[in-house]
Amino acid sequence: MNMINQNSPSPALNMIGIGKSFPGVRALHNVDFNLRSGEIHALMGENGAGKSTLIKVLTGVYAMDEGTVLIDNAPVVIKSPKDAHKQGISTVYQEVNLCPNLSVAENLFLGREPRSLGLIDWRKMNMQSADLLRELNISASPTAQLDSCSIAIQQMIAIARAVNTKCRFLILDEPTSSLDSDEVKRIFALMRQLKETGVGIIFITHFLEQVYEVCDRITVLRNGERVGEYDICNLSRLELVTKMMGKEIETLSELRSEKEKVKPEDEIPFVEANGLSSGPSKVAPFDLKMYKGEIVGFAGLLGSGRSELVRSIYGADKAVRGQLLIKGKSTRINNPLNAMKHSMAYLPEDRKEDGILSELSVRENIIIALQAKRGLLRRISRAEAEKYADEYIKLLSIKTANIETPIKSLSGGNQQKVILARWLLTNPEFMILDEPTRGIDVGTKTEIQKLILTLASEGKSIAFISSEMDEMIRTCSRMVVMRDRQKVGELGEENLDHSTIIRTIAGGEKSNE
Amino acid sequence: MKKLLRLISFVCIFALLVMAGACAEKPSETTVPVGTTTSKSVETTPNAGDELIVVGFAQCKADESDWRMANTKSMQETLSEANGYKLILADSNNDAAKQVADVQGFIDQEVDYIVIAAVNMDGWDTVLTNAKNAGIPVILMDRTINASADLYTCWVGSDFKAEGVKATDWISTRFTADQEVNIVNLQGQLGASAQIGRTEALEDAVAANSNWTLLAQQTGEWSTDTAKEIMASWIQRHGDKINVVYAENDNMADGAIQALEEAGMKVGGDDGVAIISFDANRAYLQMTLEGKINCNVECNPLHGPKVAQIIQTIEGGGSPAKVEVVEEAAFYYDTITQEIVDARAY
Amino acid sequence: MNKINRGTEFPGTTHKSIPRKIFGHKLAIPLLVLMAVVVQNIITTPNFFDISITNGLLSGYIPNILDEAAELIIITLGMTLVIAVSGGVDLSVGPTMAIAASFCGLLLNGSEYRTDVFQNPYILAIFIGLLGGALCGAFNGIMVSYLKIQPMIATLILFTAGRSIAKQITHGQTIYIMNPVYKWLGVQIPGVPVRTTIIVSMVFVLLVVLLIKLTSLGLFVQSVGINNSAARLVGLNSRVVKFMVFVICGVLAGAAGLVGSSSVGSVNSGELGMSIEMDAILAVALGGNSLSGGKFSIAGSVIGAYTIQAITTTLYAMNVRADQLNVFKAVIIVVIIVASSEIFKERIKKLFIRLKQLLPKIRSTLGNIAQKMLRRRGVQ
Amino acid sequence: MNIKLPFTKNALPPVTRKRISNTGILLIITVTLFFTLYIASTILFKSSNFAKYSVFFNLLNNKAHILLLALGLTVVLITGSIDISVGSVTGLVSMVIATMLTQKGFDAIWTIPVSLAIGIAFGVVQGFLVAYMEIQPFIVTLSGLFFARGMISVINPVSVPITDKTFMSWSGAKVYIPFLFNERKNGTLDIAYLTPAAIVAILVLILLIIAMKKTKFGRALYAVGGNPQSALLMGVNVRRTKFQAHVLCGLLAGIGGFLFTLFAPSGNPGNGVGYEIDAISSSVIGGVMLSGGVGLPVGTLFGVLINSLIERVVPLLGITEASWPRIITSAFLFVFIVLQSIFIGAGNKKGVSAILMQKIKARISAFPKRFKRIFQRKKTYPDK
Repeated sequence: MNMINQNSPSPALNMIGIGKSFPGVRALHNVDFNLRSGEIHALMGENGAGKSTLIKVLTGVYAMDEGTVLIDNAPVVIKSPKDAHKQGISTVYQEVNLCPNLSVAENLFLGREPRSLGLIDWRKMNMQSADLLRELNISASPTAQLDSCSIAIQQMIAIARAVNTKCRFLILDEPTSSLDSDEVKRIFALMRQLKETGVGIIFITHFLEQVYEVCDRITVLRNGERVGEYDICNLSRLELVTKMMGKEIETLSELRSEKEKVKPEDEIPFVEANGLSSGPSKVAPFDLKMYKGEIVGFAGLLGSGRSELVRSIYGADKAVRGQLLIKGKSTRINNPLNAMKHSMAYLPEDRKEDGILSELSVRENIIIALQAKRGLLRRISRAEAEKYADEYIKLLSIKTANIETPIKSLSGGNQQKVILARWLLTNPEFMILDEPTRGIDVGTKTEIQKLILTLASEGKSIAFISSEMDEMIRTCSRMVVMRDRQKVGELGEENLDHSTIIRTIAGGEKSNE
Repeated sequence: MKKLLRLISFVCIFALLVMAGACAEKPSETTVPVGTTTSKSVETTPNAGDELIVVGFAQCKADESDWRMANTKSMQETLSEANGYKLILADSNNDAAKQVADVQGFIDQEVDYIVIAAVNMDGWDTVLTNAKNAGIPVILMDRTINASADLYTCWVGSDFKAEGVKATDWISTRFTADQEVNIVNLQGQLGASAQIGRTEALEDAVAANSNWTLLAQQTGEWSTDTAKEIMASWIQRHGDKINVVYAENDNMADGAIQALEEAGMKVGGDDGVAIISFDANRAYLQMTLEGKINCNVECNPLHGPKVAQIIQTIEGGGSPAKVEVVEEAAFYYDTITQEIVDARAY
Repeated sequence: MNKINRGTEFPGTTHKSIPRKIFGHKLAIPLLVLMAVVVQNIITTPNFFDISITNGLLSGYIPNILDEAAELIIITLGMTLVIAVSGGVDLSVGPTMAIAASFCGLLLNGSEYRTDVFQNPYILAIFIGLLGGALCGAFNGIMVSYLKIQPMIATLILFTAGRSIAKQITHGQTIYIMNPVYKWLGVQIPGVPVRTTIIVSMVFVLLVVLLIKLTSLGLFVQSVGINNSAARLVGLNSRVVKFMVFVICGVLAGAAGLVGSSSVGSVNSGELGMSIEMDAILAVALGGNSLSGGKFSIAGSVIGAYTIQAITTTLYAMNVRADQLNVFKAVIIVVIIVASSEIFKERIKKLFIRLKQLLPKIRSTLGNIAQKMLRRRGVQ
Repeated sequence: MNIKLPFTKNALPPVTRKRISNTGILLIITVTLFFTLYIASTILFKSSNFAKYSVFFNLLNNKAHILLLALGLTVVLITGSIDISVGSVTGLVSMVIATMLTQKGFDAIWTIPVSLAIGIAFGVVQGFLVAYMEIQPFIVTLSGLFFARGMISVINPVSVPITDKTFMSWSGAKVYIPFLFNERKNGTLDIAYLTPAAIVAILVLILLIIAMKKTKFGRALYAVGGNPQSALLMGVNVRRTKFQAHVLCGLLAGIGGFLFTLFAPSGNPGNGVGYEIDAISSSVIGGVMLSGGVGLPVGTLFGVLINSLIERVVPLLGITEASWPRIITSAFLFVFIVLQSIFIGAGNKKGVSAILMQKIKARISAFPKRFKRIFQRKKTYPDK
C-alpha cells in the first residue's frame, strides 16, 4: 500500500494507530497519518469516512481511545484545543469561525492582542494587522468590521489568523467550499506561500480538481480506516475516486448518454422572464426562457448574481422590475409561496442557514413544503406524512435511523437528500437547484446528478447552479453565464466546454483590451 | 476625526427632522385629555394680572386605586388654572427613588410649592433639605414621613388610627362583653401608614377586650384577588368561627365578601359575618347600603381644597398648622341612606 | 406516534432501558416535581384529597389548585407559542388581561360604575373583550414581525402602558358588575358543581391542542422558530405566522382577563394578572421547553403551570407569607431546572461511573486493610 | 510575495462599503436623540429652566444607580446573556443596609463591602448556573429576581429608616462644580453639583469603557456575544467569560444598590421594583442589541440620560388624566424603539426599514467622498 518515496524527509507530525469509538459506532480504527513540514497533504474520503473525527482527535476536540501522536518523533498529549494550539496545530473550518461583530484586526489578534501598559494597543494591533494582510496579499482594511468583508476574505483572514499564531501544522477543513474559482486560486496562492515557509498543511476538500492543483500527497480514508497514502503524481483521479468509494463508479460517458435524450419539447417556455430584476444591488434586468425537460446551468463566479437571478424568479428576492411569464401567462410572484403555487421548487444554496429545520424530524422536514403549499387548515395527517416520508427515504435511499430522527443528526449528503425529497413531494414542474452537491461526498454527488437528469427526462424544467464546472457541463443542456450581477450570455450545448465558459465568465475579448 | 464630526452633524440634522415629525404629532395625541378638563379655564379667564402659582405635585401612583384617583382628581380640580394655579403632576409609579428625583426636578424648575404624597416614609432628608435651601415650601399629603419637622411646612391627611378606633367602637357596640368575637384582619400593604394605623387600632382593641380574639392576620396587599384567596384559606381553616372580618380597605372587603358568599356563609346585615371596611368609596357605600358591609369608615381623599387653603395662608404671609387632618365620617349599614351614596363623587 | 426517537447522534443507540426511557423523557422532571409536591401535601394535610360539595360547588385542595391555576394555564398556552415562534417572551400578557376585561366591563356597565343591569348582551361583551386582547396581541405582533423588534422590548411598551390604557378605557375607575350572570365565567354556572374556571381552562387547553392537531399551526410555528429564513423559502410567511401567534397569545390573555375579572365580579386594571407573565414564562421553562424557540410541548407547559400553582398553594397552606413566597419559589425552580439540565445529568452519570470504578478499588483496599488486620492478629 | 493574483472587479473586497458599524450608528442616533430632545425641551418649556446647569447635572445625579444597573446589563447583554435580577438585588441591598445600620448598629463603612458582597454573590451563583450549567439566563435570573424580592420581605416586611449620621452625610454630600451656576428667582445661587453617587457612577463608567475597549476581558465579551463557537475556537474561554460577565453585572448591581440607598436612604420592600426593565430599556436605547455582541457603555450612559430626561419632560406636558403620564412615557419608549428598529433594520437585510437604512448608510458613507469631490473640483477649477 505504502507508496511513499523513502528518500523524503521524515514526517514532523505522526499519528499512529488512532482509534475512536462512539456509542454504537466505530469512527476510527487503527488509522495512521503523517504530515511533513512544508507539504500540502490532502485528506480524502466520503462523508462518514472519518476525516472530521481524525481532525477532531488531532485538535483535541475528541479524546482518542487508542493510538499515539508524535511531533518531531516525540509523543505529545493533546487533550484540548488549547493543547493542540500549544503544539502549533491550527484549524480553519468550512464555516468561517471568526466573530462577525469585531474588526478584522481584532479577529486576527483576539486573545493575543499587543498590549502596552497592560492595555490593548489598538494602533499597534491595526498596524501589525495591516502588515500581515499585506504580506499575505489579503485586501482588507484592519479596521473594517469583519461581516463587511466577503466570505473569501473572511476565510483568508481565518487562515491568516491561524498562521499568525506561529503554527507549524495548519488544518484546512473545506475552506474552499463556498468560494468561486477565482477566490480559490487566491487561497491556493496563500497556501503555497505558507508551504514555502515550512508549514505543513492538511487540506480537506470535496473538489478533486483542487486536490490535484495544490496538494503533494493524499491520504484516503474509508469507513474509519486508512485506505492508503499516495504521492499525488502516482494516483489518477479515477483511481482516487475508486479508492474513496471502494467500487468503480459509472463513467461520465454513461451520464452523458442519458443527457442526450433530454430535449426541449414544448414551444411555450415554462418560465419566461422579460427584463426581470430584483433591484440594482441584486441582479440587473435579464431575459430568460426555460423549457420543459431542460436543464439550464447558471455559471458565474460566486457573487456574480447567479443565485440572485434564480431567487428573483422564485420570489425569494422580490422582483422590482420586469415581467415574468409562466407557461405563457404573465404572473406576479411576490413570495416563495406564490412560486410554489406555480409549481416551482427552490433548493437553496446554504443548506444550514436556509434549508434544514434542524430540530425537526426527517418526516417534518420532508412534508413542510407541501404543508405550506396546502396552507394552515388542510393538515397532512400523520399517516399520510409517514407514508410520504417512508416513500422518499426509500426512493432517495436516505440514511436515517428512522423518520423521527431530527435532521440535524444526519450527514450533510443525507440532509440534502431530505431537502430534495421535500421539494419532490410538492411535485414541481420547475426546480431551482442552487449548489445541490456542495459539501457532499462523491457517491452522493453522482446520485444527485443522476437524479437531476432523471427529473429532467420526466419533463421537469431545472435550473442548476454549481461551482463545479465539470458537473454542470455533464448535466446541462444550456448554460446562462453571469458576471457582475448581469446576464452576459447564453451558451448552447455545442459551446459547453471549459474554455468557452471560462472565457465568457471572464468577459471574452473585452478583458484583453 | 473631521470625518466623524461631519457624520455626526449630518445625523443630527436628520434626527432633528425625524423628531420634528414626531413632536408635531405628539400634541394632537395629548391635547385630547387636556382639552376636556381645561375647557373651563377658557370660559372663566383667570385674573389676568396675577401670575399662576406653580405647584409641583409628586403623587406616589396616580391611578393606583379609586381612592388615589379621587385624590389626584381633587388636587387637579382645586389647583386648576381657573383658580390661579398651575399644577405639575409627577407620577412616580410607586418608585421611591423616582419620587425623590421628581421632587428634585421641581426644585430645579423652581416651582412655588411642592406637594408630596410619599411612596416611602423614609429617606427624605436630603431632597427636603435641598427644597428648604431653595426656599420652596413643602406640603406633605396623606402619607407621613420620618423627617425632621423643620424640613416641611405641614402635613395634610387622615388620622388612620382614629379611623381604626371608629371601626373597633362599632364592633364593641355590636357584640356584648360575654359574646365571643373572632376577628380576622386583612391587612394592607405592610408598612403603609394606613395599614399601621388601622392595625394598631385593632390590636389595641383586641388587647383591651378579653372576649375578642384575633384569629388570623395577613396582608392582602390592598387587592381583591389576594384577599379573596386568603379569606378562602381562612374559611377552610377556621370555618364558621369567624364572625368579624376587618378589611383594611374596600377592595379587600370585596374579596372577603365574595369568598364568604362562595363558601355559603351569610355576610353583613344583622346576623351575618360582620364586615368592616375602610375608605368608603361609592361602590362600597352602595354595598353598605345593601347591608353587605356593616361598617365603612371613610378615608377622605379630597385633599385639594385643604392644600389650596394652606397655600393661600402662606401666600398671605401666615403659617399653617403643622398637622391638618381632613374630616372623616363612618357609615353604618343600618343608618346609611341612598342620598349619602349618591352624593359621593368617587 | 409509537416510535418516538429523540435526538440521537448515532444511529443504533436508540435502545434504552425502560427506566431510562421514563426518566429521559422531557416531561419527567416537571411531573416528578408535581408528584413530590402532591406527596408533600398528603403528608402535611391529611385531607388533601378530600373533595366536598359546599354551596353547590366542589371544594377542597385539589379543586382549589385547579381553580387558581386557571388563569395561569390560559396565559401559559399563549406564552408557549410566542416563545416557540420567536424565541422571546411576551411581557405584556398581564396588562392585556386588564385591557380585555376593561373592554368587556365597559360594554356591560356602560357609563355606570356599578350596576346589575347589562347594557349590552353578555356574549357581545365577551367577544369585544377577546377582541381587545387580540388588538393588544396584534400591536405586539406588528412590532415583532413587521418592525423586527425583539419581542421582549416590543412587549415592554404595553407592559408599561397597558394598565394605564385599561384605566382609561373604564374612565379611570374600577367597574363593578353586579349581575350574577357575570360570575358564570369565573365562579359557577348555576347547577354545575365544578368551578367554571376549571372548565374554561380545560376548554382552552383542548382548543389549543386541537388547533395544533387539526391544523398545521404547530409545524409552522416550530419551523419559523427554528429557522426563519428556511421557513420563508419553503413558502411559509414567517411574518404572518409570528403575527398570528401574537394575536392568539393576545386572545388567550384576553380570555384569562375575562375569567379573572369575572371571578371577582369587578374590573380593576391595577390588579388583574399582576406579575403573571413571570409565572407563565417559568411554567413554559419548567415544562422542558427551550426559551430560545423552536420545538415546544403544550403538555409540558400545562404541567409546568400546575406545578407552579401547586407550589404556591402548598406554600400558602404552610403559612408562608405572600411576599416571602418568592424565596421558596426561586429555590425550588432553580433546583428543578438544574436537575433537568443536560449538564447536570451528565455529571451525575459521570459520578456514578466513577463510583462504580472506585467500588472495586474501595473493596480491595478495604479487603487489604482487613487482611492486614487479620494478619496482625494472626501474628499476635 | 510576488505572486500575482488574477483580479476581477467583483472579487474586489468591499473594504470601504460599510465604514460605520452598527454600533457606531446606534451610538450616533442615541446621542443625537438625547441632545435633540434636550434642546427641544429647553425651547418648549422655557419656564421650567431646562437651560440651567443644575438641571442637566441632576439628570445624572437622579439616575446614578440606574446607570450602574444598566452598565451591568450592558456587559451581560453584550455576551448574549441577560440578567433581570438587578432591580431586586438593588432592593435587597438597600434593605440590608438599612437593617444593618438601624437595627444592628453596624458602622456605616461596613455597608460598602456588604453591598458589594451581596451583588457578587448573586453574580457568582447566577453566573455559575448560566455559564457552567448552561441554564437559560432568563430563567436563572428570574429566579434570582424572585429570590432577592422574597429575601427583602424575609429580612423585613416594612420600611426601615436610615438614621446613621455617617451614612446620611454621604447621602447628602455634594460636589459643587465651579463656575457652573444660575441665579434662582429669589436671588440665591443654584450651583450645579454632582453627588458622590454620580461620581462613582462616572468612574465606573470610565473604568468600564477602558475595560471593554482595552482589555482582553472586554474584547472577549464582544467575541462571545458575536459568535460563541468562533470565540471558543479562537481560544476564548467562553464559559469563564460568561461567568465573569455575570459576576461583573452582579457587582455593578451591588454598587447600584448602594448608590440607590444613598439617593433614597431607606429600606423598603418596594425598592427597586421594575429597575431591571429600566436598565434593559436604557441599554437598548443606548444601542445594545439583545442578541449580543453590539453595544457600548457610553451609549448606555445616554440611554439612561434619555430616560431621565423623559421623566422630567412628561410632567410638563400638562396632562391632567392620572393614567396618561405612564402612557406617554411608554409612547416615548415606543418612538425610540421604533426609530432604532428603522435605523438598524433589526439585522434583517430586507424590508422597507432596511432599504431606508441602506440609503442612509450609503449617504453617510458617501458624504466624505462627495465632500472630497467638491474639494477636488474646487482645486482643479482654476486650471480650466
